Amino acid sequence: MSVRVCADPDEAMAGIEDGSTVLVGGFGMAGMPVELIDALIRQGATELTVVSNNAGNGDTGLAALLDKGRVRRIVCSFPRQSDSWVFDRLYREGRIELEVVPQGTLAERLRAAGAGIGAFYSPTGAGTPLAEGKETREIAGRTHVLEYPIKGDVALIGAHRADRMGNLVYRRTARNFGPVMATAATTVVAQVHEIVDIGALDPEAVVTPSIYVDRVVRAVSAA
Amino acid sequence: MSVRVCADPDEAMAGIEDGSTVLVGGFGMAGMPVELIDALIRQGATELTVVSNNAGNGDTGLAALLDKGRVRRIVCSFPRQSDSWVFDRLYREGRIELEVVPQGTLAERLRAAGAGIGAFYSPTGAGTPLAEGKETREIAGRTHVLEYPIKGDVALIGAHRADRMGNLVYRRTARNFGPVMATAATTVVAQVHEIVDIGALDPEAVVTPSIYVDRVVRAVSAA
Amino acid sequence: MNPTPPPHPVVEHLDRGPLTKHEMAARVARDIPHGSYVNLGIGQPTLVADHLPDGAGVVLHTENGMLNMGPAAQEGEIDPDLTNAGKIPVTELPGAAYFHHADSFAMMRGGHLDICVLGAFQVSAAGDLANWHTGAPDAIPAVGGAMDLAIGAKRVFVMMSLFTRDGAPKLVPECTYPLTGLRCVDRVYTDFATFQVGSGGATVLETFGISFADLAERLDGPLSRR
Amino acid sequence: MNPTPPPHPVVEHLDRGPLTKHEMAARVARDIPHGSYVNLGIGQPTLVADHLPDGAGVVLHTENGMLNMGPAAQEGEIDPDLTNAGKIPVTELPGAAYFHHADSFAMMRGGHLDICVLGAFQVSAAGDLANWHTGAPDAIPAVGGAMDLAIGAKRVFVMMSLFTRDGAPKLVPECTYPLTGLRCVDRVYTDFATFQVGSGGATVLETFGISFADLAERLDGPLSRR
Repeated sequence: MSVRVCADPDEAMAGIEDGSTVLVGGFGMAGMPVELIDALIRQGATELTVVSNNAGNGDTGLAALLDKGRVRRIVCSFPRQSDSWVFDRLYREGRIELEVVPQGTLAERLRAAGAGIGAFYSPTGAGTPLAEGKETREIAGRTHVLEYPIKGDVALIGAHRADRMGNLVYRRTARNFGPVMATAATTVVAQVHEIVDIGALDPEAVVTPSIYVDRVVRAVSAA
Repeated sequence: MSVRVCADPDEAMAGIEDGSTVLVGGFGMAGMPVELIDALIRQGATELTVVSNNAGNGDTGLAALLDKGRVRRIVCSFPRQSDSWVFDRLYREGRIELEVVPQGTLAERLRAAGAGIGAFYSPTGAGTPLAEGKETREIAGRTHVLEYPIKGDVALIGAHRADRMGNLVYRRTARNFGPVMATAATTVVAQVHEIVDIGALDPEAVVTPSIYVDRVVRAVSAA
Repeated sequence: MNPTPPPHPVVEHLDRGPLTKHEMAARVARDIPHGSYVNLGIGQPTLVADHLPDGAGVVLHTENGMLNMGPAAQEGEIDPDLTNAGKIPVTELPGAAYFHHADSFAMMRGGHLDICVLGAFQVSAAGDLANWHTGAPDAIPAVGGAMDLAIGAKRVFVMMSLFTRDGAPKLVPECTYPLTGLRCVDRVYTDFATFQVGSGGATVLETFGISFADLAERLDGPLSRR
Repeated sequence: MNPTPPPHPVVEHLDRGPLTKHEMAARVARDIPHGSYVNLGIGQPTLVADHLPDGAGVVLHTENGMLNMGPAAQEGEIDPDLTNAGKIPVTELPGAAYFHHADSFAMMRGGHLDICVLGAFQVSAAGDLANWHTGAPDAIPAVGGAMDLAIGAKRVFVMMSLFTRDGAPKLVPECTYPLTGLRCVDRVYTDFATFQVGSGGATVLETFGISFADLAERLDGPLSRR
């Protein structure tokens, strides 16, 4: 269905419910939808499951969402960073659940959700603690681990430009998880630096086609 | 390893062995690497397995390769077309094996080969004759069919432009199977309309990164 | 709990004959909401595009890797690199996007298309679809994207004549032709009637040039009326 | 059949001390063939880039979605949208390409990288790798892309000091730390020696500032010499 161009990030958070699974794009700060996360904090949804590569940095953005006690569970590849003190404290206090997933498996499980793949066998992690309890199968002489999709109720992603249909392009390594998460959630919200007219993006260079995008909002801090 | 810019399509066919599995790009004529197929005919490799969406049209290209008796087996989604008389005759004479694969499953099995996925569960085809004999599993209340990768020894694809590193861009719907097949074969040969200098392609718009491409050749018939 | 509202009666259009192909296409087009992402199958379903009003905001997908496909190319516009899934030259509308085959079918299989319109040999009352193979022993099997389209879209519409040339119904209690997909069809648009199919069986929504009673007589198996 | 050629003797560099970190990086760089596609892990392996000669034609991959990554960004070049996997600002070389995370890890898992250079806590003689978790019960687990890198590249090189600060060997008969990948490492470049590991066990290719005999004494388990 047609994209909604929202006036501000708060409008873009309409209807996000307590208990939702929220996919949050970004790798470090590149592609991190900071203004959407701030709006999600104001919106107030709680008991969230967050799926994101990291578990927040410093005291802002995802870390602030965690600090407010809104996140029950986080699924990520690399929670522990030099400035992940908010997550570290909550985890040590037993106030947040953690599922650690190898980064490529995280990306592929999100892709599977978006691509209608019921499950897939990956060699990543076979024989390691992260495969414990998972079904395995020998394929072509190699042990593979059965992995299931990760589907979001909402995805919050950062992109570079959107057109008024919702087509998205990204910039450099800020692309990272955005295009995959955009396929994997029921409601996809993109924060962009610029909204351009339909026809202004090169159809050969569109990375996320409009079909995946439900709401776009221009970042207030955009240059 | 670095790409080889070949002087002509014949040079690009070096080393293709009898019995190889050859992935052939294109959907109808869009993206069909006609000059590479002609060179493969001249090169003489036989007992081939060909993986391609269709089974040849008219009397040229893939149809000519079939007509010379070089193809033992073909894996495709849609062999029967109004002008697929060469395939039709060979098939009815029992001189070619056919594996029909749903088009999306064909694309996904090629992707799996390129992406190191050992196997995947797809809902496509469940309960139909094309799933007969295949392992199935109920996932989230839906029957899924277990599908295995299709890996090529060689991929022959058509693209629009290559740079001298082997990065590729495509044009419109001629993109089709090219980018997926480029990930799925040991040796990837691309026929392009134009070869440009390194740095001339927009890094945001490269569809097939150079890592996947082994040989490029400018089509003689290129405008 | 409110009581279930009384069902709308089936609408019987008895002042006219069955729908023509173009009328069927227009009928399907009427049920496509504004802003939908839609795939129109090869053959008759392609006609639906001609009946979408300007400003309907419908975005057409073609499984060979494109969104926002435009109408068939006219002379002078033909580009061999730009075709639809039937290999017919088409055009590009502003806001289009191109993608490769794995991404295109991921979009389909992942349930992102709102509606897919397909032709059919047979549809069962439960929504099973048979549209790829007549089952003739000497037929060369060729499935293309039919199975992916059948299971992928949020809603699958079938558009077909209700009877074969020999007069046999194509809406059937159980498909006898090889299946394309199980329990995947939502609506069936035919020349004589529009049906809802699925777990509740076949329900007639409206008829054209035939009464519900006569229709029920010409079809096998139970038939509800809305 | 020709007789097996006599093995090259292990080269013992006894006129010098063990390699410095930069010398280890240079040693790894020497073994990267012209035109290779390479991923350099976070930390020490990053130093290898400084020792690849101009014209080596080596293309660097960063798993956050880029090929042909350039050196670290200098002041004035910093772009928050362009970092490596360690979130350090980097630069772009001509011929670069960007892609999303699923495509980037498909490239790794699919075996398209020629070489990956990783740090390690422990490597076993059979090539098992432990580099993501010390096993300490209060450690917060964090794996990042380590497991994907370990199993994906055509050849996996480990670059590490041979002993912990306490003098315990990090090349071991069996890893005691939680594994990153099974039987995935090909070569181990350390300050004291370069090893081949795998199904044939650990083989010393060269030593630095230590004799083979002394090295064998300081390590547990059998050790072959080339």
